[in-house]
Formats: sequence, structure tokens, C-alpha cells
Amino acid sequence: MSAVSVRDVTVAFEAFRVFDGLSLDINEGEFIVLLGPSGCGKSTLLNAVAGLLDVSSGQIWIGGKNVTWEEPKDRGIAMVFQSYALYPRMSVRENMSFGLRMAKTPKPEIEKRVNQAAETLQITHLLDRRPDQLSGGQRQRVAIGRALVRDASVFLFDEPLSNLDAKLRNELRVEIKRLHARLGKTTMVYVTHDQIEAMTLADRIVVLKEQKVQQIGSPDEIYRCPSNLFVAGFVGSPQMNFIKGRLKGGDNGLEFVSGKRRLPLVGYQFSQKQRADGEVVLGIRPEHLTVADVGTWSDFKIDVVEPMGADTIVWCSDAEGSLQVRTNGCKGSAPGQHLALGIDTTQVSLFAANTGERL
Amino acid sequence: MSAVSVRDVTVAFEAFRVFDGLSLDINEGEFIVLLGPSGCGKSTLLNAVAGLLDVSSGQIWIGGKNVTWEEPKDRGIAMVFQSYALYPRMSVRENMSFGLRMAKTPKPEIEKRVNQAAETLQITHLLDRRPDQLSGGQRQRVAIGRALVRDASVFLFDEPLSNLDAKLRNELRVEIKRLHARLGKTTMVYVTHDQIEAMTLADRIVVLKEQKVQQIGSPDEIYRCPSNLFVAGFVGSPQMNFIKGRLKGGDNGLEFVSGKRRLPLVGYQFSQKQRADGEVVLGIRPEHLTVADVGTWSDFKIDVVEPMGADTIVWCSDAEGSLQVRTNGCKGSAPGQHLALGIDTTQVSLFAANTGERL
Amino acid sequence: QQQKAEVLHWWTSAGESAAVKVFADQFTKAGGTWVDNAIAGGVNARAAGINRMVGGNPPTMLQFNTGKQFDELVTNDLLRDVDKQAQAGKWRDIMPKSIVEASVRNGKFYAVPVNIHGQNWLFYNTKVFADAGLEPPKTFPELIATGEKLKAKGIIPIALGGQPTWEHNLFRAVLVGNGGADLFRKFYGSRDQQAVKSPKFKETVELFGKLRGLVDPGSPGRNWNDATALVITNKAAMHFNGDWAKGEFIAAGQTAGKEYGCTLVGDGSSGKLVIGGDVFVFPASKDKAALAVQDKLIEVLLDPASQLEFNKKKGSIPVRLDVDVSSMDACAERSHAVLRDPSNQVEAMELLSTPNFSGAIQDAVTQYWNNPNMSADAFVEKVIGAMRDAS
Amino acid sequence: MDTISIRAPSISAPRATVRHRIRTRLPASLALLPTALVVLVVYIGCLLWTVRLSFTSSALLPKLDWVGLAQYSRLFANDRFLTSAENILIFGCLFISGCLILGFLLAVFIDQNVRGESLFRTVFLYPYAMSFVVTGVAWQWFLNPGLGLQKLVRDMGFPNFTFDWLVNQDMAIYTIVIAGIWHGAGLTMAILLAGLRGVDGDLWKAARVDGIPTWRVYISVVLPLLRPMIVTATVLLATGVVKLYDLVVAMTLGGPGIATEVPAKFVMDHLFERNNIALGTAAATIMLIAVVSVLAPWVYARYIRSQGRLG
Amino acid sequence: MNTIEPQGCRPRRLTVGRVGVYAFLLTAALFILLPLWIMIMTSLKPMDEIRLGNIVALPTALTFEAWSKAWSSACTGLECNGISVGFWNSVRILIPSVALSIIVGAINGYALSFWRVKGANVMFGVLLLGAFIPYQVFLYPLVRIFSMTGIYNSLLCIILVHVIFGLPTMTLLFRNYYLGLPIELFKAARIDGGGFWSIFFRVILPMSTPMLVVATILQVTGIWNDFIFGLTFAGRQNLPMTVQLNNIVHSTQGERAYNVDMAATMLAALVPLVVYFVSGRWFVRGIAAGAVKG
Ligand SMILES: Nc1ncnc2c1ncn2[C@@H]1O[C@H](COP(=O)(O)OP(=O)(O)OP(=O)(O)O)[C@@H](O)[C@H]1O
Ligand SMILES: Nc1ncnc2c1ncn2[C@@H]1O[C@H](COP(=O)(O)OP(=O)(O)OP(=O)(O)O)[C@@H](O)[C@H]1O
Ligand SMILES: [Mg+2]
Ligand SMILES: [Mg+2]
Repeated sequence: MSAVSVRDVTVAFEAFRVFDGLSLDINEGEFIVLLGPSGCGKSTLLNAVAGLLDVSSGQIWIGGKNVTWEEPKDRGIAMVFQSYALYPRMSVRENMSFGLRMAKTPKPEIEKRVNQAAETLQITHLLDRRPDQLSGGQRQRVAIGRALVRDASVFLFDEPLSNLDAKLRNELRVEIKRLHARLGKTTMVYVTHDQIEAMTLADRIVVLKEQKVQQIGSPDEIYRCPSNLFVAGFVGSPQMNFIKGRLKGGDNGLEFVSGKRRLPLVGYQFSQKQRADGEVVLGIRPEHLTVADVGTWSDFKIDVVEPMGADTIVWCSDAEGSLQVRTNGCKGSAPGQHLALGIDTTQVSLFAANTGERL
Repeated sequence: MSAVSVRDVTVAFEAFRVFDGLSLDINEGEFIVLLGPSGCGKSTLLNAVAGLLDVSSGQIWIGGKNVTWEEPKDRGIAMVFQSYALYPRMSVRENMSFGLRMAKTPKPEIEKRVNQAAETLQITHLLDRRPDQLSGGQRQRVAIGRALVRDASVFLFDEPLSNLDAKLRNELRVEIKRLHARLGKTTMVYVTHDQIEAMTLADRIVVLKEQKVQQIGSPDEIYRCPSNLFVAGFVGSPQMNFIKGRLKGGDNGLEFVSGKRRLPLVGYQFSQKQRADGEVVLGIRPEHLTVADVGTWSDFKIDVVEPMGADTIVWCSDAEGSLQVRTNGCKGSAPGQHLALGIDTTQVSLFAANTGERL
Repeated sequence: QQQKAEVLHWWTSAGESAAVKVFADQFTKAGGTWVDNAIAGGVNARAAGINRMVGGNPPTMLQFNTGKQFDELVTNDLLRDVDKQAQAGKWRDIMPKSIVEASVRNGKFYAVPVNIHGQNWLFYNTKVFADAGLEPPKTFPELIATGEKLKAKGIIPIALGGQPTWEHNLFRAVLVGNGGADLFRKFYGSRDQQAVKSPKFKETVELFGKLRGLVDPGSPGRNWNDATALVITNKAAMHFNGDWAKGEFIAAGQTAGKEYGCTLVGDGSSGKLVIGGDVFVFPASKDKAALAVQDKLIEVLLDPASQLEFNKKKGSIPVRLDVDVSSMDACAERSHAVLRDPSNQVEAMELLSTPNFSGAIQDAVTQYWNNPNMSADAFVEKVIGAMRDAS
Repeated sequence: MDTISIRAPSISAPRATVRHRIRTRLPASLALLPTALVVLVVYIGCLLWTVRLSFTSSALLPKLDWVGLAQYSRLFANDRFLTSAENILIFGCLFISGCLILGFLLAVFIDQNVRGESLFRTVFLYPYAMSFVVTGVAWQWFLNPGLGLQKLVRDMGFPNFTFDWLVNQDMAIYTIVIAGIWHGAGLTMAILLAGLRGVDGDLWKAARVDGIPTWRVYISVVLPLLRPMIVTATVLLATGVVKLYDLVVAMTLGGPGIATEVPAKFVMDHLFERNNIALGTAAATIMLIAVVSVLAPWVYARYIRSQGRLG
Repeated sequence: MNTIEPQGCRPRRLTVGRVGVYAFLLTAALFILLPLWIMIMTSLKPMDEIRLGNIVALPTALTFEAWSKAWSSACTGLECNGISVGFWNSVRILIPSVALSIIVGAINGYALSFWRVKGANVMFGVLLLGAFIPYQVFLYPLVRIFSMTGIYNSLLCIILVHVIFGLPTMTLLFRNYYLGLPIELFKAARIDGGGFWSIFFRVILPMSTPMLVVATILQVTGIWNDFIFGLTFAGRQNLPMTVQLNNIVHSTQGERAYNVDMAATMLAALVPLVVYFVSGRWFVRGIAAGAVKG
């Protein structure tokens, strides 16, 4: 039985249809991340699940119940927002207990749940402060705490970490992941446009673009076998290198050709049989290019070197254009230097130039 | 001759002294990044250099001229702001030419410079739009263009990329770096709180904390030999692992001990002779820990696994606490699994527990 | 050369402006140009005028009420003395004594009085009285008895404009009628505390208090002309007011002695008439031409013909007692007749007291009138306080 | 030589500083100069003059003798002034709270995604375009027992209906409050509505997920967020309270009796009608002291102490 | 069973709450429109009907006579030109006063929020306190001051008075609005070599539209409705409409022509009303854009 099931849902703002018959099943206890650029409909989907937006057609099931017409509070969900959305002028304790008090939960029960949530999130010492006396990270913790006390079976997160700085973002990310593990059977639906967050948190990622699902899969699948150009470009930082070219029939099967760059595609797993001579785009992640004195492709010149601590990104170009290479930080390289690149054919991706679909 | 020289400068807001006799020399053509957390005084310093803030004492020299009391426009500087600060009611062209028009530059000259800058930044097709018709990235390009036409010898950037999303940030970062290379002798002072930006862009980084300079050095120096705990923790993502312990005199010189974890410090370059028995903090970057079946330290259990595409961060813990390990993505590891860690002694850092200074 | 005179006054209503027009026409006929500057409301107009004088840009002539309002303008040499003209025109002989006194400061005329208003007339609706078979009252006790009878018939006995000024005006009518001219002068003029403590005063105050019952509840806030209208439309029987109220009756097409009558309530005799009036003052000037214009204005103001015409329209009587009033209405003639005997003349409050003191009394009166629970003693207390404090 | 070269910067600095400050700040100072003059001459000068006059015996025209506190002791023995002070307190409290409450309700109800929102908004706002004189005349008419509401209801067949607040000593001040609220509620609504529109939409979502009833969200969550707008509205309304004059004159002339007298009218009457400048200015001085002692701390904390953003 | 499977849009019930919202809004609108309604109705009726009839009823004999009378032939004193003369006087006072006070307010707000001038904040504080002081207090001394400078009783004088008393609110509004603008914009302009005035006119002023609208509305209303300043300072040639309205409405003799009074009142209120009805939308928006920051 799936925890959340979106069945053939259409959401429309007046004339503008955001989703047109979208379906999605989320398993119990799963950590699902909705990933996509701004405006792709992530929040809309989440709001529809939460009941904050009416769907124009289709159904939403949560925990085996059709909740399409239920009020948000009756759906067994809890939600955390990017802007924290803490009630101002209430103490942290009041913030966390407001919903329970409204639901006339008995006092001791409230007390217990709040304390427990606060402990889990290590915010017990903050319980009597007011939101404006908290830092961003603490605020978001409180917001998560407020969601926790609801004892929901599904947690919805709408870009909870976007307002935090890099350091805090990393910390809280791990904490959310730990929380998911600790809560066991709780399902989490998490919206973000940050692919790192998606990769690190998700059991499965749903990649959205322009209100359409592009790919659903585990982070690994998405990273290694992006189903189209968009996903390939969106996931991974630094970005995948794309090279336009064509397929040519070579001695040992097909070969990718772009100007004087050539790559025999031995070992590449085509999803279906390909004819030669199609326009294609070759995608290679920067870490799958290796710097060598002699390599698959040669005559590159270093353009820009970006040291990133552990690794270094080297931008190098030949006559055909520039490529990013991720190297181990140890090798010193300077702009202007010449080099050759080695490519592992099993790691590349090929896309049709016209449709952008993976071949 | 240094391009920018800040000599013994004090800046005060009423009673609150932000800097107290700060000095800093920036070489011609250098790309300097001021790095530090919010409130550390980065913007204040930049504004003082730009002449937007009066210094209470000390001098500021730019291009061999004492400009302490010059107007901003006469300092030969250009500045780019986080919020773009484009004049909302002017077209892109007008925005870029505003300064020149103020300076009564002849029309054809203005035309020429604007077009040239626009070409460099590939915004020629946007010249007649108004800022509110542009995306964030385009706006920041225009802001940079506005700085470019000023033909300044020093560029000041105040967190120019903070308002952009990750993808755009990466793109523009590279572009700024290319721009610096292309402009040749132009000095750039760049403020950020993002250590990745600092690492990738800087020739030298100035790390600030609480209005004090913590360390000045090349990205590599800062990354490998952070001069204190703050710098060590601030630079690098995922963060350096810190382990509290003490120095013990061992067979082969000093040894680091923390509970049952022990590490002989053979090969560690102490900055000065150390006595045994001091309280210290050992810092190890996640990528310098290697996962092994048998390693320096053993009995770790995997806590959380964060796949990040190319690499994976593994959080593992033993009785003493948890450590982050950065591994090559290829090895599949799952929470609960046991492992041992190998450590390269030459890569670690040691800090005094009380002062936080590097030993 | 144009003789241009700017005249600042507050005669803005239909009747009043018709009256002013008499002067204006006369002045025009005499070769001048009359620039009319009317501002509604005496306070507004006076304030504007004084501000302009202080500001050094005065109009040629401006209106005041007779009385102490312009005392300080005289002390500050802001006004021109017109004693030369007064002596030439024998004003001291042809005008009532109290009016002369009101216009003279330091033995010199500083203002030109233009009319005499009786302030304490009782206007009554003849039809209502006839229908009820009643006679207009001659004394205040009588008035109360009459009023009760009218009230029982569903008629408003007394129509009153419920603003402090008119409440105060009613009080003065009662004071002069019931307490007599002497008490009135002691009260407003010499501020004689003994007189205020006298039983007669207390009786008068209580009598005044009893009149509350004869006034309809809609009175507070009512304009005086709306009150007059109640009499005109047979809704109310009696109305205390100055003779300017006649303008209302005339405008409604009624004639004195026919649809309405006027009388003075007092000790039963011919009655004492409280008289005041309007004056014009002339800002001091060094400009010969301006002085000449002012001279011409004075001539126009006191010309017997314009006096008669003006006062007919205005409802008052000519300030020159030597004018033949036979062409005027019954009330005016009565007024003229009463005034022939100087002992019937009572100076209006404005002549006797400073605006400040009258104001303080007005505050006390309006409080007393609007608060039925306030005792006459409390009122006396307040009045004594005002006598002590008000400058 | 040595010392000189070391000290050189600090010697030249101050002179340069002065020149620099003058150069960069002169235009700004010049731009503020007219206002500064006005503040000095009109606001401070006139006020000092007023205070000075309150220690004299000026009647029709100002004169500069000295009578000490005599006018003040008269003032505080003056019923009408005391009533005025009490009235302005009653009016101030009821008017401000009335406007805030009605304005808040209007804003909240308009915020319910209603049809014809802009029409409602304009309707609620238009009274603010009317002068107090017009407001006063209109309401005097409407509340006049013989002409307006009471007559209307009686004519409709309720002959015993009574609504005579306007002519009732004890209630008249409340009619002024009603007219005042009618005049000011729209502006309050506009300000609070602007505030409501600024409330983070996520807060509403959070509250819905928490199952908090709408009215409760308004009270417990939104209202606290509106505090700056409430302060603004209160300040705007408060400036009207102290100046309350036209409305009273147009509606009741201070009556019945002295039931609706207010300090500004007291001042005005004594200055221009009663020829008692001294007492009028004494009353004005008392008002001034009251206003300043209530507002000065706020103005100081909010506007003077807080520095401009350039540091 | 009988229940349909939930699907698509949540069924909308016409709830009590919804009805309540409209009921409240309509009641409030009625309450607020009533005086206006009464005034309009009264101005359209002949006097007989006013005396007898119901004040809220529609006129049975519709007539615009009162309006034309109020506009062009109602008398004040000897002049019977209606309030049309005052209307044009008011316009002549209004336009320069509004323009000047807004410009001065904007410059002050700009100088206060972007530049540091010694003592500026203290000046501003005093100005703010001044906003709470009844105008009457200033009348005498101002008359003195203006007559000393020789401009008393002129158009210039009344305009100056309006500017002076508009200063506190205008300065406050613009200061608060400008404090909400990003300071970086100002810094960028400084680096581009803008001086005090060029930054103001080329960068800041073009961004001030929302506030300009609010300020215009407030000032038009305030200045148009002013009575006491006009009376005291404008001089006879320039008396504004409100003074003539007062003359017509408060003439104390003769039967009061309520219809003419009301028509005159409406005419006097017309300009601000039109301004509100036309720009009410921007007013709320402008307030949202910064006027409300306390
Ligand atoms: N209230 C609305 N009315 C009309 N269109 C809307 C509304 N809310 C959202 N949209 C449109 O729906 C689409 C999806 O919006 P949504 O907020 O779900 O995007 P998102 O993926 O959450 O983006 P972000 O990352 O910026 O939050 C967008 O194209 C947006 O323009
Ligand atoms: N106008 C001011 N008045 C008083 N203190 C100020 C002012 N501006 C800045 N400060 C203080 O000066 C210090 C440095 O501020 P600054 O703006 O330079 O920090 P920053 O490093 O740029 O921070 P951020 O990353 O948030 O921009 C801070 O502690 C701040 O509180
Ligand atoms: Mg979103
Ligand atoms: Mg900063």
C-alpha cells in the first residue's frame, strides 16, 4: 500500500493548468524529493497533497484513504515551509503546541509531545524564546518541531533549507535525514531545487520540468542514467559536459564524432538499437574525464582553474569548445598549460539531439 | 606598487568600532576575496575602500594615490552589489551609461564603451530592456557591465552572486574569473561568505571573523594549512572533522590521543616545538579519511550516507563520536555497516584547544 | 481718481446683504467703488480683520459689534479717531447715550455706529395665542403659566436656538426683565458680587431654569433662524431674540402686528430694551487718499436716508434718533418709542463687559441651562468664580 | 624629519576631513536648510512665543508683560477647560480604538477574496476625502432628532423610537466619535489591508495544516504582525485627535451646554472670540506639554536616536 | 454506499461565513455611504420636499437647480457668483501647494534617509512633534512673520503656509519610503559620480511613484479642505472655496436652503472625492509600498 498516491490530478489556476493528469505513488516510509527549477510546479504539487490547493480533477490518497476533499488538518500530514512560517509573538513552545491546543488535545499530552519533539531536535533550551530571538537554523528546527508534534504519517517539506546559509544547510540536511531514519515508517515528501539536497536526501527523486515529470528514480539512477538532456544537465555540479555530434558507423560498431573528436561507443548500453548518422549529444560528467599526457582526446589548453579544496575544476578547450574536468586537487595545473583527456565510455550518456531523450 | 592599500584604517559607527587599525595590501591585477561569516565587516571594508563610508583614521591608497578623502567616483573603482542595484527606471543601456553621462563623456565614446561591455558580457540583445524585464543572472550581468564601462582599475564585488541560484552562480563565477583574466591588470576585490566562491576565484583569500583578519593566503594555503580552528571550520565543505584530545609523548615523538583513538604524529609539521600533554584539537578533512577494512582507527559504524553524485559523504561513528568521510561514489555503503578508517598524518591539522591557533 | 473702499463685514445672509447694499449703493452714487468683503461669522470676520490690521494690510473699514471688542485696537493706535466728524455731525446729541459711550474711547469717537438692535424682544405668534385664547405675557411668572398651558396643547411654548449664544441671550432677557436694569448693569458691568448673591438674582436664575421645561427637546444645536422658523410656521408660540429676527418673518412674508407681534417681558410696564448694535471702525492710515475715502464712507453711513433704508432691511432702528421712523414697521416704532425715554435704555452686554467675561458667563449659562440638576446656587458660585478670574 | 613623516597623515587628515565633509554634505545640508529654518522659526519660534504669551495678560492683542502662572491657575479652575480635556481623552481613546477595530474588521473582511473588492475599498475610503466640516454637517443632519434618523424611524412606524444622542448632554460626545470613526475608518482599513497583504502566505498554509480556525489566525498570528501598521495608523489618527476642532464646530458647536467642548476649540475661542489670548495660549501650552510628554520618548527612540543607514 | 467518491474540486458550500462576510461588508458600505446619499438626495430636491419628506428617499421632483445655484449664483454678502470663483481660487492654491510640498517633502525624506547631516534627526523629531500641535496656535505669530516679510495676504503666502504645515507628514512619508529602498542603489549612483541633486532627480525620484501618489492624495485632500489657513492667509482675492462654502452654509439669516447648502458642500468636496475615486487603488498600493513602516 502506498502512503501517498496522486491519481490523475489536474490543478488549474483559472485558465492556467499546472498539472494535467499527473499521477505519482509514494511508498510508506519513503523519502521522496521533488526536484526541479523554479516554477516547475513543485510547490503546487505539495500544496495539492496537503489540501492547501484544490485539485480540479483526480484524487489524492493518503494512507489508504481518499482525502481529496479533506481539510489539511485531517489528512495526517505535517508541513515545513521555506520561510519557516512560525507564528510571530508566540514562544517556541506555543508555536509547537498551537495546533494541538486548537484540537483540544489534553494538556499533559501536549506537554509530552512538545518536549519529545524538542529533545529530538535539541531545541529544549529554546522552548521559551520567541522566533525573532532565534537564528535561521533554529527557526527551521522549531518549524520541523511543530510538524513533528502533529504525529503525522506524511511530512511535507517545501524547500526548508533554501533560506539558510551553506553551513547550516548542510547540518540540517543531515539532521533531516537522521530524523527520517529515526521516525521509521514516516513518509517524507521534500521539495527542492538544489540537486545536492535531492541527491543526499532522497530514496527516490522525482525530477520535474515545466510541470511535467522528467524522471523518477534513485539518486544513483538519476545521476548515472539521466533520461534526458534536462535531467542530465540539472543534476550534478559541476555540470555535465555536453558535446554535439553525430553517430557514425565505425569498425567496431557505432562511433561518436564531433569535429576531430571521436569516441568509439564500445560498451555503451543503448536503450534501443541505433542507426548511424543521427544527430546526438554526448554527455560526460567532469569527474569521468581524466587528465593524461596522452588520452582519448588531445590538444586541450587549460582555460580556467577552479580549486575547490578537495578537488579542482579545470576548464580546458580545444578547437571544438571547452570542457570541465574534475581532477584530484593534488595536481597543480595552471591556465595555458596543454593536456589530453581520457574518457571512460561506460560512463558517458548519449542523447538524441532533437528530442533530448537518452539513447 | 600595490593597487589598493588599506593603511591602519579604523571605521566606527558611532561608538561601535568595526575595524581598529586594519591594514591590507592588494597587488595590482590580483583577485582578492574577502571571506567571512555575516557581520564580520566585509562590506564595511569594501565600502571604506570605495569611499562610501568615511574612515575615522588611517588612509586608503589606490593606484599609488592617497584617496582617503576622495569622492567614490574619483577613486578609479567600480562596484557590483549583491542586490544588483540597477536603476529601475532606466533601460540597460541607460544604466550602463549613467556614470559616463554624469562625467560628461562624449556620446560616441559612451556608445562605444557600452557596446563593448555588452558584447563582453553577451547582453547586447538586452540593451533596451528595463531591469524588471530581466532574470537575476541577466541583471547581475548588467551590473557587471555597468562596472565595466567605468574603465576602473579596481573592481569591488559585494557578494555579487548570493542572490542567484546554484546553477547561475556557477556560471557567473566562471565568467567573472574569465573576465579577470581577460582584463589583465585589473585588480578585483570580491566579498563573499561562500567558501567555494572564495576558493575558486581568489588569488589570495582574506579570511575575516568578527572584524579581525584571521588569515591571508592563497586558496591552497588556506585549505591545507588553516591558521586556526575558525578558518579550518569555515573553509571546506563538507566541514573538517574536529576531534578533541591531548598530545602524549609516544615512542616516535608525539602522539594524539582521544579516548581509544590514537594517532602518531610522525610527519606532522609543527609550527613550533610542542610539549606533550597539551589539550589539542585534531582536524581532518573528510577526503583525507579513507575507508578500509583495516585502518588506523576501527570499529566505526555507518550512520548516514549522503550520495552527492561524484562522491558520497559517509557519516560514521564510534564510541567517541561521529566523523564525516568523503568517499569515491563507486563503493556502495549502507547505514549500519561497519568499517575502519585510514588517516594520512601529513594531511591533518592540529590546533591548541584553548586559543584555537594552529600548532 | 477711483475712490476704492474695501469693507469687511459678516453680513452674508439675504436680509443682511440687502441692507449692506444700501450703503454700497449710496457710496457708489457718491462716486466711490465699494469692494465688498463678506465673511460669514463674526468671529471669523473679526479675526481676519484684526489679523490684517496687525499685518499692516487693513481694509478701508470693518465691522464690529458695539462694545469692548475694539478697546485694544484703540490703545494700540490701530484705529483712526473720527471725533472731528462726530463733532461736526453732533453725534453725541442725536444718538442714544449708551451707544455714544460705547463708541467713545478717551473722549473721542473711534467707531461709527450704524444701527440699534434691541436684543431682548419676545416675538410671538398671534394666531397661536388667539387660538389658545391667551394673551402675550407681561412678566416672567406670567410667561411660565402661559407656557404651561400652551405646552399642554401640544405647542412648543418657547422656540430656542440651542447654541450657547442664544441660551445666554435668553438669560439676559430674563435678567433684565425680571431682575431689572440695575441688576443687569451690576452683573455685566461692575461685576458686583453682592448683587449676584442677592435673593433677586437667585430668583431670576431659578425662573430662567424653569424655562427649560418650555423648550422642546430638539433645541440643542439648533440655529436661531430655525428656531424663529418654528414660530413662523405655528409650531411654537414664543421666541426671544434680537430684532434681527424680524428679517426671518419678513422673508416669510409676515408683517409685524399681524401674524406675529413683539413685546418686552419685564415688570409689566413698557419694558426695558437692551440695546446694542453694529459699528464700523476705520483702521488708522497715513495715506491722505485713504482718509478721504473713509470720510466719504462715514458720510454715507450716517446719511439719514441711508440710515432709514438700511435699518428697514436690517430689522434694527436708526442710530440717529432724529430720523422719522413712521415708515417703519410696528416693532421698530415700538422700539423707537421705548428708547425715547433714556431710562428704558439698557446697555447691551457687549457694551458693559469684555468678550472674555461674557464668554465665561456664557459658559456658565449654557452649563446651567443644559443641566437640569444644577442648582441656582451652583450657578451663582460659578458666576462668582468667573467674576473673579475673567479679565 | 622622521617624526614629521610619520605624523604627516594625521596632521593633514583633519583638514582634508573638513574639506571632504563639506564637499559631500553641503548640498544635503543646503537642501535641508529651508526646512530647518521653518522648524526653527515656525515650529520652535512660534511655540516659544505661544508659551511666552501664556505668562502675560494679553487680551485682544499680544503684549509682553509678565503675570507668572496666573493664567494657568485660571485655566485649571475653568470647568470648560477641564471638560474639554476630559472630552479629548474620551474622544481620543474611542476614536482611535474605534477606527482601529472597524478598520481591522473591514480590512479582514475585504481580504476574504470578495467580489467587488476595489469598489468596497473605494467606498470605505471616500469619507477620508471629505473635510471634517462636511463630515460634521452631514452627521449633524443625520443625527438631528427632528430631521434625521429618529424622524426616519418614527415615520416608518416606530413612533417611540428615540435616538437623541446629538442633543443629549451625556451622549453628544459619542456622536462626535461616531462621525470621527466614519471619517477615519477607511484610512485605517487601507493601511491595515496593506499590512494584511504583506503577511507571508506560508503562515496561512501552516495554520491551515495545524487546523487553526481562520478567526483565530487573524487574532493570534496576523494581528501581531500588523503592529507597525497599527502604529502608523494610530499616529495618523492621533494627529487628528489633538487638532479636533472643525468636526465639533460643525456638529455641535461644543454643546449641548459644554458637553462636547474640546481643547482646540477652547484655544480658538479664547484667541479669536473672547479676546483672551493669554488664557488661550496657556491652554495651548498645556496641550503642547501633554503632546510632547506622550510623544517625545517615542519620537526620540524611533526617529532621532536611530541613525540613517549610512552609519 | 450513497457517498460519491471524492474526486476533483472540493464541493463548495455557500457557507454561513461567506454570507456573513458579504452581509458585514454591505452593512458597512451602507453605513459609510449613508451621509453621502443623504447629501446627494437633498441637493436634488426642492425645498418643500425637504421640509416634509424623508431624508433618505429619492427625490420625487428631481431638480438640479440647487447645484447650478450653488455653483454660479448663491450669494455671499453682495456677491452672487456662487462658489465657482472660490473653486478656481482653490485650484490656484492647490496646484502649487501640492507640488511644492511634495517636492520639499521628497527632498527632505531623501536627505534624511540617504545623507548624513548633523542635527537632521533632531530637526526631523521636532518637525514630527509639530504635526501634533493644533494649527490655531501658529496663526498669530505666522501673521506677524508674514506681514513683516510683506507677503501677507497673497497667493504666495497661503502656498507657503500649506507647504510649512505639510512638511511633517510629507517628510515622514518620504523618509520612510526611502528607507525601504535598497541603499545599494544610492551607493551605485555615488560611484557613478552622481551628486546630491543628480541622484535625487535621476535615480530616486523616478522610483517614488507609489509614494508620490499617496502624498498627492493626502495633500490634495488636506489642502482642498482647509478653511482656516485660507481665511487667514489667502487674502480677499484668493479666498478658497471652503470659505465661500462657509459663507453660504453658515449665513445666519433667512430660511436655510438645505438643497443649496448640500449642493455647495458636494461641490466643495468634489475634487478630493474624484481624486479618491480615481486613484484609490494606487493609494492602497502606495501605502503598502512603504507608507506604513511606522
Ligand atoms: N496562484 C497562482 N496563480 C497562477 N499561477 C500560479 C499560481 N501559483 C503558481 N502558479 C504557476 O504555477 C507554476 C508552478 O508554480 P510553483 O509555485 O508550484 O513552482 P515551484 O516549482 O514551487 O517554484 P519555486 O521553486 O519558485 O517555488 C508556475 O508557473 C507559476 O507561475
Ligand atoms: N550602519 C551601521 N551602524 C552600526 N553598525 C553597523 C552598521 N553597518 C554595519 N554595522 C556593523 O558592522 C559590522 C560589520 O558589518 P558588515 O555589513 O560589514 O558585515 P558583512 O560582513 O558585510 O556581513 P554580511 O555578510 O551580512 O553582508 C556588523 O557587526 C554590523 O552590525
Ligand atoms: Mg515553490
Ligand atoms: Mg555585507
